[in-house]
Amino acid sequence: MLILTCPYCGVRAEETELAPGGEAHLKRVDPEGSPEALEEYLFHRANPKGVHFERWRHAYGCGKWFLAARDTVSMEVFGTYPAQISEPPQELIDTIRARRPGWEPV
Amino acid sequence: MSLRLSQGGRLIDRSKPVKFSFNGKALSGFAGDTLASALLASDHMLMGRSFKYHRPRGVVARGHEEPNALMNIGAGVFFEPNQRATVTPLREGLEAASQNHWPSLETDIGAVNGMLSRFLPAGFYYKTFIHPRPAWKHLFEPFIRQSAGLGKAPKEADGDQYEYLYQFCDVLVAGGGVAGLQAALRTGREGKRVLLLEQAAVWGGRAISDGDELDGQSAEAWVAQAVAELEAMANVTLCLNVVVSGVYDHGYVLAAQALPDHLPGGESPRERLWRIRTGKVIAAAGAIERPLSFAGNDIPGVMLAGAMRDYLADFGVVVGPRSVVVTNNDDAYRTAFALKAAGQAVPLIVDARPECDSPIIAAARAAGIEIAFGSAIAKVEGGKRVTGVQICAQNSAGSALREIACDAVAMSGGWSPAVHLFSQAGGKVIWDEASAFFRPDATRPPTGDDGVPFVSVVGAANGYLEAAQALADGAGEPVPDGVQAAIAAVWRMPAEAPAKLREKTWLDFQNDVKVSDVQLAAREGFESVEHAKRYTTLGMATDQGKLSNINGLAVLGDALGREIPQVGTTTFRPPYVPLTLGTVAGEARGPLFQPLRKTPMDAWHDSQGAYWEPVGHWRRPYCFLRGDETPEQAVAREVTNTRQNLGLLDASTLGKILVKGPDAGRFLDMLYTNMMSNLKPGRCRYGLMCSENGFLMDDGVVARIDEDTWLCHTTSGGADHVHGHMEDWLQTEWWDWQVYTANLTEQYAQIAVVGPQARAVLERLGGMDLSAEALPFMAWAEGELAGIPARVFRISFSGELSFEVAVPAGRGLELWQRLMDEGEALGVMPYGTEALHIMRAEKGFIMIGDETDGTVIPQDLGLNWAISKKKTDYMGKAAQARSHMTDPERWKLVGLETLDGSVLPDGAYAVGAGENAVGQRNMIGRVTSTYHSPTLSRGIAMGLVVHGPERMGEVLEFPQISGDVIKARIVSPVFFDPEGERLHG
Amino acid sequence: MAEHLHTEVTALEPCGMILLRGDLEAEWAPDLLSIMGYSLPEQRQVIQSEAGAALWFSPDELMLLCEAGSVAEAVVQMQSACREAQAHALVADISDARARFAISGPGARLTLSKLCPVDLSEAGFGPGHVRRTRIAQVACAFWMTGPESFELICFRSVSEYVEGLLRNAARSHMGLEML
Amino acid sequence: MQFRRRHSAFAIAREALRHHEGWQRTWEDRPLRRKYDAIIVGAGGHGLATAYFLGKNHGLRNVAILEKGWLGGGNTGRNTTIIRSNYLQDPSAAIYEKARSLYETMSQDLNYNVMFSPRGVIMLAQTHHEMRGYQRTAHANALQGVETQWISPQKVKELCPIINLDGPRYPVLGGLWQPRGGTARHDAVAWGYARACSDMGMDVIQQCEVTGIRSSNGQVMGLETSKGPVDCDKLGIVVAGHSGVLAEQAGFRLPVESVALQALVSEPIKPCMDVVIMANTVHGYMSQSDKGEMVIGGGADGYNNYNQRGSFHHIEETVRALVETFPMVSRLKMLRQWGGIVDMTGDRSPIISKTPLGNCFINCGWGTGGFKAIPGSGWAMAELMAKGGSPLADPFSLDRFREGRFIDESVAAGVAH
Repeated sequence: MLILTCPYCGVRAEETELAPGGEAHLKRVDPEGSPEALEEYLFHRANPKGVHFERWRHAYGCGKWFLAARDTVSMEVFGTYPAQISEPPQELIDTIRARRPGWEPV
Repeated sequence: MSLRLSQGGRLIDRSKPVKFSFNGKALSGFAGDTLASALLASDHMLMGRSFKYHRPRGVVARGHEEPNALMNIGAGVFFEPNQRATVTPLREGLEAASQNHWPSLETDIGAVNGMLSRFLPAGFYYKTFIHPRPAWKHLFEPFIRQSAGLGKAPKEADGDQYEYLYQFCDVLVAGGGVAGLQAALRTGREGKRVLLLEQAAVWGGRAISDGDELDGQSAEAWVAQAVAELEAMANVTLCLNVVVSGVYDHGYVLAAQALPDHLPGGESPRERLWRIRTGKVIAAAGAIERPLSFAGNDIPGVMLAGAMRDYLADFGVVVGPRSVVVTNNDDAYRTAFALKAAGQAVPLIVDARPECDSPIIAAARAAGIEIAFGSAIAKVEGGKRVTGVQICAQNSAGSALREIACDAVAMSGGWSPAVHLFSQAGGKVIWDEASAFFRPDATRPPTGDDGVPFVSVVGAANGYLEAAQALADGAGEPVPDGVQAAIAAVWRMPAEAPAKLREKTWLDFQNDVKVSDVQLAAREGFESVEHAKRYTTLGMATDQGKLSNINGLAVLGDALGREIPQVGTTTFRPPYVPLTLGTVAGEARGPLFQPLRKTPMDAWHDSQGAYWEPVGHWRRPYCFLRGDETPEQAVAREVTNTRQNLGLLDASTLGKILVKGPDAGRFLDMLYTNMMSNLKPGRCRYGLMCSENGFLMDDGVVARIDEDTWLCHTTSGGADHVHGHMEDWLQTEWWDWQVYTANLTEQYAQIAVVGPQARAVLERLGGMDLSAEALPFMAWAEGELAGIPARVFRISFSGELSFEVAVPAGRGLELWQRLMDEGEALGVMPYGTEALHIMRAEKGFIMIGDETDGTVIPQDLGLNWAISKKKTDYMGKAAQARSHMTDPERWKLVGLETLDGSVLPDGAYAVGAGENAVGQRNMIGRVTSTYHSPTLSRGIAMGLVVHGPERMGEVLEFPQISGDVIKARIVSPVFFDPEGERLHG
Repeated sequence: MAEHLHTEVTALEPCGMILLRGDLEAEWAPDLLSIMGYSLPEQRQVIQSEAGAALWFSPDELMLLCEAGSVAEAVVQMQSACREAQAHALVADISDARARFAISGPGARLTLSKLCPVDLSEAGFGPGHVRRTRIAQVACAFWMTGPESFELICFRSVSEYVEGLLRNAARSHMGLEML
Repeated sequence: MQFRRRHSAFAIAREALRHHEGWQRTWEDRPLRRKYDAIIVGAGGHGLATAYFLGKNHGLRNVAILEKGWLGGGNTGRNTTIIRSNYLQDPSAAIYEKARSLYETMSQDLNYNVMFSPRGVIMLAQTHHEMRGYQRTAHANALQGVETQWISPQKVKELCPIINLDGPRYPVLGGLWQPRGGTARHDAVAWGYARACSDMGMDVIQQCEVTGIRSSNGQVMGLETSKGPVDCDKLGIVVAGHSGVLAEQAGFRLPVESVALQALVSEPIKPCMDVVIMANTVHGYMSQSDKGEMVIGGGADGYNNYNQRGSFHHIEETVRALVETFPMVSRLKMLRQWGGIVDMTGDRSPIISKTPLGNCFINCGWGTGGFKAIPGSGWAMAELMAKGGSPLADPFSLDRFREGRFIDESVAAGVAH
């Protein structure tokens, strides 16, 4: 039973107040994109044993989507951040590096 | 025999007798008794039958770890199987019955399995019952099922209530023994928010029964003082009768609160599930005593030494008068002292260790108790109760040196720290060679959401078994060395026991797993502890291996020639103690099972014969039954009346989402396949929404409200999903677009007023000009109807003249009632969802969920007209260009008419010639919607057919499950009024 | 047993409710609110003013409560004020979309603690706070209207379910006397 | 096939006379050799079945099955043991029916009693929509050679007397009945296959982790393992939730996400339920094991997870549904809950496919429905590995995602458990 802090309303929300939304920072492919790019966008997912960037919606709260960096094995949450960003913030990257020496963003 | 002594028993109130029954026999105990103590007090040592061999069994333990004394309790709606007698508080009128025997506890036919036990070793069923094939299902399996199982299956719904409770704290202390109390005192004094939970009805754990001395005072006095101090702290909450059941990720803890004062069927809940979120967990769950493995160690009268002490101290109950103590450690000596002090005879302490010394051994010698070091029990004599023991040397094959007549055997194989809570959330345990147990590895604890350890363990659970040690560990102080002599890692007695004895030496009492079974598993290559456990079922009984795990591991290690740490340990899974399913379900039963969404007109519908249909969480009238009508008759009447006169549909469940902002048009152009930005204010347009995978997801009418505002209607089931979908894209992809949305679904009641008389009835209400000129088809207007503020949309899903009127939800019923009143003269009738479906099918309109199933794209449905050619992009456009989506072989929408006018069955498939590569009949199409059309008096259907639109007039074959074939002709999906003339009234 | 934890659950009459979506940090926001007689609440706060309560719902969403009779006019007024200020905002009358309940008495906190995954201790939640969360299986929002009383709102369609939950949870607090 | 020692009642009687001290290892413990014709990574049910059929159907016996932990220790031993083939889409119905039919004779084929119990499976319809969906499935099944029937609520009650037909919310409207579906003893499936593979001369190697995949010119050459390097001509990756990790070693990505799926059992009670019931509207399914435990399937988490725990609220949702559907379970007790890591694909159907790496094949993505497929999956994977193509496997190839050629089972209102 995870607990994640919504960066919009500051609530430490438990999982039942949230809706999971899959991998974060996917790049939408429009009709100009190649079939390979489209397949990648629609189906290929990072599925790491370890640090994962993912989407959550504070569905039973403020309704906002936010992003989280979480370890898929230990469940450690390195941080949550607003969704209006196309890459994880540098600060968070630094935090993860400090906690997981040797880890590099893909 | 077992009996109650004339004095003693700190937990019972001898002034309050309590009547109960066991197997129909009236008995009596005292307030404060458990069922087990009360049964022992009346010489009922035989309490049940084992799982496999139906061996007679008595109580072994004091608490939740009890494997044998499981009872059927209560009757009717309060009946409960498999209740542990050791933790069932005795209450007036309690009805208990023992389990797993026929015809009676004393005489059990199933015991024949025991005589055949030689032919039924672990895993025997994998090796036999193979031939002939049907025999497994018809003969062997029914027999095995009937002889397995424990308690009876309840027959009725539960007569009690349950509920949840959310709690939050900084520190959760699980266990109110000495170490737990100390930990709560320490963290409480630091000002933390502390929650201290104890599974028993009293504080202090074992210390009081054991008569320990703490900080120079009696345990009783120490505990009372600690509890008083904790109760005085505002930041500490203490609660008894709450068992911590599981520790989960991120500091989530489940605990079950029993309410001993609850009366069956009473107003309070029977149990309450606490859902606790805590910063830290301090597990102080104590330790669990292990049995010793010797032949006949399951005969009633053989008990754990600590349990025997507890029954004496807590309830004044003994199995006696002669008890032999058998042990591999110092702790069991206390049982000998306690029994002696109560006037019982202890003819011998059988100590498997070579001669050793410690204060307690010295005290035993001083008290004149005979001790036989280096000795073992070769065999326990007796059947349904112990009559004596044969003593042999531990390092022997079991030849008896002497026989001692006795009534009871108190055994102790040492204690195992209760590491469950630590292990459940991912903590690792480590083997402590000197103490012969697994203890929590403080360097590998479970970590929380911040990556920091959040579970620590204190006291006996942390491997500090002696009271003085627990006291220090709980306080976070350096732990002094113990004064007891070292335990000997004796797992089987005697060491060289031959097969004949090992086959009568139990490891897991309830599941009837013997030493020989584990050895067999090892021999057959089930070397991993998980394999051995699954092969033998060791540790899988209702005590979840609390008594048997370590002994089983040791025997396995022995057989494999490996040390225990190399054999490994199994993972501890929640719950710590079995958890009532009703408690897990909480309040969600009956009317509270799931939310039921009701429209503002719901009560009216209910009073007018609504035949309900669940639609998502909504309930909607499928039809309105009049008199003796069947639903089919009602639906036909509703369709006919709507087409001929006037029908009303409660359309309030349709989603209504307001989309506003400078970029709203652009946004909707991305969301819908067709163009919405060029819709004119005051006008409506039907739109399709696809997923990024190209599949049709939702549809509905979009109305443009003003320059920068649109109102999007969605399907009833789709409102929340579509709103979430919009917010998703706005927040996470196009966050710089200036658009706000609001889900106004529940703000409005919406009524479809349908039929040739639709305009007439609205005009009677008065207030708005709804003439064809003022409100043409696919336009909307705002105003007042019957004095109610309203928006009127002139749209039609039935092909009839039709208006959808939206008013504030609070006035929906008023409008509905007015329409019924004014419409009476015009032939008004309400109609339900099925009439709606039929009328749309007669017109060839698709329905999301019928014509679509998550694999259908708009192009399949002939909806290309609703896909903008001008737009370079919309959700799903890229996906719709993939090869499988543009394949001309995709099945396309057509109408289907049976040749004989009958109704095609739901879901029927059309077949082509031959079979596919895996031998299945080739299918060339399927029915998506099928109805009897009251309007056309024949069956009509829509379907998807390969090359369908190019095959008009062809006849397809639809085989039935019965094998019969129905023939249907491909026709246009528009069955009725193809010119669309009726729209205009 | 636990009589001292008595809890009263009351279904309340409808009142006016206005949804405001817009950039609450924009200049026009406090002005608009003050014209209407409201103050701008901070994150997760409710502020009671002469016109009624203003509840913070999200960084770009407020709910304003008012008398049932004055909501229509207030909405029109706010919409035109937004237009004048050229503010990108959405104002809607949502008075009919929700049901309201009062939960009061010494057991009020406990009652909600059985249904909502929220720390309802005095340290965790107090007057002036508003919390959007779930109550059992549906969405809700609540805030305190007095030292021992809460107001809770939920969607209209599930009001019977929520009322059932509240009455059920308020029935008996046996065994919770120590909390 | 020939077994070193046949199991039978006679064999047990013989051994009983010598206190069962004459039994031998179920599968041999052999060292890893340098080179194999084929290596299967993953000794779960699917991996072992693949090896078994490579040997039995295609004569390939120089085969090793490598297992990081202990065989059958993943999802094979963590599921609710339901076997059914009443799927809607042709490719699914084909492979699951193949599997079901192989289960029928598995005990005899393997000379190991896997306790296949064809007690029948009912999928309840509790909404009109669900009813239409299952009627569609019944029609499709009739053409696919899968024996199913649409049955009335009364018949449901007859088959399962403990059910509450008149739940106030979702009265039972009927059910899709597959009389020859049922359950089997999950561990025995793995052990039986391991024994048969071992008896064919294959090496079952436990505690052997693959640390790297060697390739040359786009062809697989061999593996690096914790027990040393090994060469192979063909490689089959059959590691369920850990597929992503192996695929990364092989240099390709998969449309797969790993999540925790939970299950629980009650304490054992006397027989009260002779069929398997699945109630998808309320998300609950239940059967009773031969031991008497009520075996209950829970939901899957919506987030990536490798820790085999999962979130408790799924258990609560499932238990609520069951208390509503079978009110008598309320006073039973949950004995044990656990989770498994399941691999979910983009269309929730499995992948049995060639990969971008030559002679490297993958079998994964069974999501919540793997156990019932084991023999069919092994049959198809073995054929694909041996022949380069398989009518059963071909529709489940990786390229379907690029083409948009989904095999979506959720469309029948049923979920793929």
